[in-house]
Amino acid sequence: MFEKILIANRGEVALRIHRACREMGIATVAVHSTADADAMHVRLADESVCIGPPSPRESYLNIPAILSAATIAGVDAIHPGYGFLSENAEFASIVEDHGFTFIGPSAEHIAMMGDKLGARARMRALGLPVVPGSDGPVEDDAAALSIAARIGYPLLIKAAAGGGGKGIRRADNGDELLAQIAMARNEARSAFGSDIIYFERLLLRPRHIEIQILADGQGGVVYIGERDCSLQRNRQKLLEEAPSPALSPLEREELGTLACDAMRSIGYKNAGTLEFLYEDGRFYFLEMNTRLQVEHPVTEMISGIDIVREQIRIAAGMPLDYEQSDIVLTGHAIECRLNAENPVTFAPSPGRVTEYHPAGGLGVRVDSGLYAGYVVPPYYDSLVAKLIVHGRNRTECLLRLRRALEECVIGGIETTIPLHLRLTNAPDFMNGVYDITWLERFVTSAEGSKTP
Amino acid sequence: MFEKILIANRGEVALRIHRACREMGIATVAVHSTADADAMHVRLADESVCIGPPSPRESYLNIPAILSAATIAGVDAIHPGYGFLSENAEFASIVEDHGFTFIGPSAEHIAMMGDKLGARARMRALGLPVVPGSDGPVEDDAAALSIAARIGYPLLIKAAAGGGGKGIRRADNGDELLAQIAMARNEARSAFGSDIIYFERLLLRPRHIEIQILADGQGGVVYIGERDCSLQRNRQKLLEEAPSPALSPLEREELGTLACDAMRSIGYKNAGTLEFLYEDGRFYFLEMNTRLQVEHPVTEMISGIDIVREQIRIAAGMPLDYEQSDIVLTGHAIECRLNAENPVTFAPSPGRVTEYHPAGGLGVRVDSGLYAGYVVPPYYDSLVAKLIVHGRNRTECLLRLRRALEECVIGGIETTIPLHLRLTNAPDFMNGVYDITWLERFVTSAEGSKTP
Amino acid sequence: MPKTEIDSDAVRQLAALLEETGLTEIEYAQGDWRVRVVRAPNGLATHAVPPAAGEVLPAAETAAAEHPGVVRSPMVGTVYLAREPGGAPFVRPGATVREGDTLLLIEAMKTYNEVRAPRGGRITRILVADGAPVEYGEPLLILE
Amino acid sequence: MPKTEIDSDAVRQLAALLEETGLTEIEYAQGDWRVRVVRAPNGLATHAVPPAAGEVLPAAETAAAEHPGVVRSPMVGTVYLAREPGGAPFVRPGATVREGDTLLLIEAMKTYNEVRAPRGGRITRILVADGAPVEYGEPLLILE
Repeated sequence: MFEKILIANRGEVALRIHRACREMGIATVAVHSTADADAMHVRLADESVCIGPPSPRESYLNIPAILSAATIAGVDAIHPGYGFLSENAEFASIVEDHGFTFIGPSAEHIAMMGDKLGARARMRALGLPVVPGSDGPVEDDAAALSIAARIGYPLLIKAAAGGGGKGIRRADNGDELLAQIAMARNEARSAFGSDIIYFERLLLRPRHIEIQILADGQGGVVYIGERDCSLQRNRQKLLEEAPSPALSPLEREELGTLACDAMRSIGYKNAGTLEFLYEDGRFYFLEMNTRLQVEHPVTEMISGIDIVREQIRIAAGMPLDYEQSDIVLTGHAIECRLNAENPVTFAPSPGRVTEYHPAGGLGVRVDSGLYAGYVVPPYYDSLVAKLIVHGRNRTECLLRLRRALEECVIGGIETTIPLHLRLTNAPDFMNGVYDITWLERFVTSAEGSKTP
Repeated sequence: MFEKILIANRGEVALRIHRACREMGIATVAVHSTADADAMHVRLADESVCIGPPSPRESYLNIPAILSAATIAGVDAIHPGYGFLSENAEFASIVEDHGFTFIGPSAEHIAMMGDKLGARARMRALGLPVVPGSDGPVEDDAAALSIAARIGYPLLIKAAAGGGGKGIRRADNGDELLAQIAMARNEARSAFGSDIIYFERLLLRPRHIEIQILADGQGGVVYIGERDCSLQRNRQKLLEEAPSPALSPLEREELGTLACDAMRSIGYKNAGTLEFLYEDGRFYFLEMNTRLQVEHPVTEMISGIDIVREQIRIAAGMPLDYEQSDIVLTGHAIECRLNAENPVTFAPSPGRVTEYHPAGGLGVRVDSGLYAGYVVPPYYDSLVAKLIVHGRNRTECLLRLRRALEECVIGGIETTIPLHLRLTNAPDFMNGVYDITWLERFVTSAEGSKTP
Repeated sequence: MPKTEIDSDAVRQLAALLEETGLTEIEYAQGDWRVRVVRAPNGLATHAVPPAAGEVLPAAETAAAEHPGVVRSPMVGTVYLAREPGGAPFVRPGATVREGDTLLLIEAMKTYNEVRAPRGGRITRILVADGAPVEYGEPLLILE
Repeated sequence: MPKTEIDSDAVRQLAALLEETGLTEIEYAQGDWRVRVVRAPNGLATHAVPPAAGEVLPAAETAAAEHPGVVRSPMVGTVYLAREPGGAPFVRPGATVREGDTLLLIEAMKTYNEVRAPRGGRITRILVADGAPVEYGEPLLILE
């Protein structure tokens, strides 16, 4: 097993990784920008190295600086967390070239899944259902029109090299199509350096459901149920739950088994998430994330499996010490993302945290690097805390969530706590009747935007 | 189900009860002394009533004041928590006489178990093993000597009406016996108003193991495993774990079944704890606590059962909605009592809490009414927080506990955190090799008393 | 009298010093000139928790609570200003009482407890209504 | 009225004394000059968390870090004071340098990066040892 791990990330996930290492008796090295010198994980880590100024490009995305720190500190492995360099194939291979272990999949698998178009074709070939689409790059306008006619409108124009919602445009008919294609290509070219686009049928009211898998690269592959991440705003997830209120045990098993077979056949290694759209009882593979996800705790709460610990064990070459039949999901879990944002306008709200009092008690977990006096820097993601609640069933979980939200105090900055409180009182959410378009409507509704 | 419950207690347990009520949609009324006006549970409760000055006798033990508050607030039921009036039979019956529901057993059962001597005889008759003893009051010195000779030395002289370690004396031979009896009778007379005493064989190296039961008074009785509370100092528990490192599944089932049968036959109703001494593979019934216990969370962590919620459901006349076979214990849990005391001298350390930062993350639960700026009053128990940690096995639990203790910050007052940190590094504790005499030796040892 | 000239620079300088030194208060005097700058510290107790719900004592009366002549409730219960419903109240605002005179009754557990005047004086205000619930220490009336 | 001149150093000195003595308030008067400094005991940010472990920058050098003439490391890496092991160092304390002169090398990822003098001046202190690891922004030497 590793003796020392470098955490190439910041914020709550850096703390999350530190905790897993601590509990495995592994020393930690925190690398940080000048803006994060006072961060909780930097204070708790065994060693810390400042690698650059606040700008992510010069710090958390600065590969030479991170590798120099790794060399100086003499670590065995590097955990990339999520975001930043976590899905950067080049980083993964450079890390390995320098003799460190990258706690994640092979560079090849990162690249494979990074090419959304190729991944879609690949997974389709491996038996996963995909959204009807162009099944490949769309060349000229003539081709575009005929392909679109086959798929049917409305459809989405997507950048092959895209991600994070960039370079995605909608066309409702042939006239719109050509205009939108032009704009999509421009966006894609500037954002990703490639203007290759493809089409996808637009599902109007789907749910976002993702399968969590663990693969040891030695034949051991399991799925740990799904997460329902349909509550999104601008394609940003705000609240996630497991299991999904919409999925049947049979559907879960079918989809999970398909996902595991696909992972086994490509020889995938690490934790991973396969994202699907779900509409009218049918699934459509969207893309795969080859890293830890923000919402992994809900899966941990219902399965008792420490996903970060498993990532580290797998990277150390240890096989999974359980099989699919050993995985038992109990109860229900919900995660609320507490962002440093105005709960109505979603304007960022960095600054000094004057008071911090997390909720406690039975079934409540808080993952956060906040503390009284901490200053939330303006340079990074606005996620400052995750409130995760577990209950024996969804109703108990919802009531506990409301109770916990009422106890949380984060003073000095604005957070999304009031929005989550309104959510827990919204009938649609209480009944689990929502899709990926629901939250957008809710936050603009009187009910969703009224100040509590 | 009740609509409004009065919480007749203070501190972390009052908050614990408030949380359970909140999650059941039940309104709460906090009654408090003038010293607790700023307590967390008072702030979170739906209503609060000040019932008297700091002195417990005039506030938390003031039955008329509590009942007046209940009447004024119009509550349906009263939860006594632990300590204070929780095992006061008179209070239980007065509460019921005034038309409120007492969330606990009948006054008869409280009285039955309050009489340690009678309870011991009763349980013995119901098939529970008890410590060899006088099996009844010891009349005169002549009787004392002959009974002692039969039991064998060393033995304990105990007050029939006793509790909390008061009126207990040890005799190693006949000469000591008579002198100690005289003193024990005096103590007992002044402490409990009765000088009736009895003898018990003194076990030299036993473990303290207690069985948690739930009984709905309608025939439904289950045990939820045991807790090992052998780590005691001056008969005060400091750290508890479940399951016990010493118990076998077979022993657990045998003892649990015996306990359930006894409870069923006396028609007990409420949560309850049967305390045993365990030595050389044999159990000896000590006494039964007819209330919620401080250490109940470790049982909740491994069973997923909310014991306070169950108390409330039972008091509302609802039957248990599961059977023994439905109760599955998973993993291991440890609770650390964080007391406002010097970790070496155990001198109380009340005062203003300047910083409060509880541990977070996977498998960590904190039950505490502390917050930054809160003033720990000098009038009450020194327990200010409970850190409860769960892991898939005892080793994982221990490593997580150490990690969590390192994260806890309670500034401005002294706490037992440093002692717990030393405990988690003590080989005997790590190996689970300890008995009720171990902690006393540890805290006086260099290892146990060195400042970290 | 001429308008006071505020030395803003001095105040700004002290404010900056507060920030720099992490102090929460600076009082500065020179001759007859005197200034005091304060910045509330982080994590003040009462901010770190939600405000108390269902407080029994209304804010309006907190002022009266500070009054030196205030007579407080010795117990939790229900206040009665008269011996029987609709009867004449024991005391009215303006009334003069002697030490030991009954001021009002507090009913707790079906027993009526007389609250007597701790000293002679004049009733200037009665702070509770007939039949109102009171908690321990709650201001009942003001006796001057 | 005349503008008051704030004695900032005196305030700083008292603030430091508060810290050193653990006091929460100091009142100090001399003739008609009077100052009072207060630090509220609770909620100081850095106290609410465990101190940073394994800090790379030793406390001794924090003073130097404040020096106006400090030259900081532009990157994480290993410092070399000479071109080759045992060779003559680029600069020594007391040496005078012109803008652009090489002061030392920082090796990162097997490449040697020259740290050049941002301006002409005299080297008064060298704060790092040959072969020592440095983090971004760490003081290397003082150029006056």
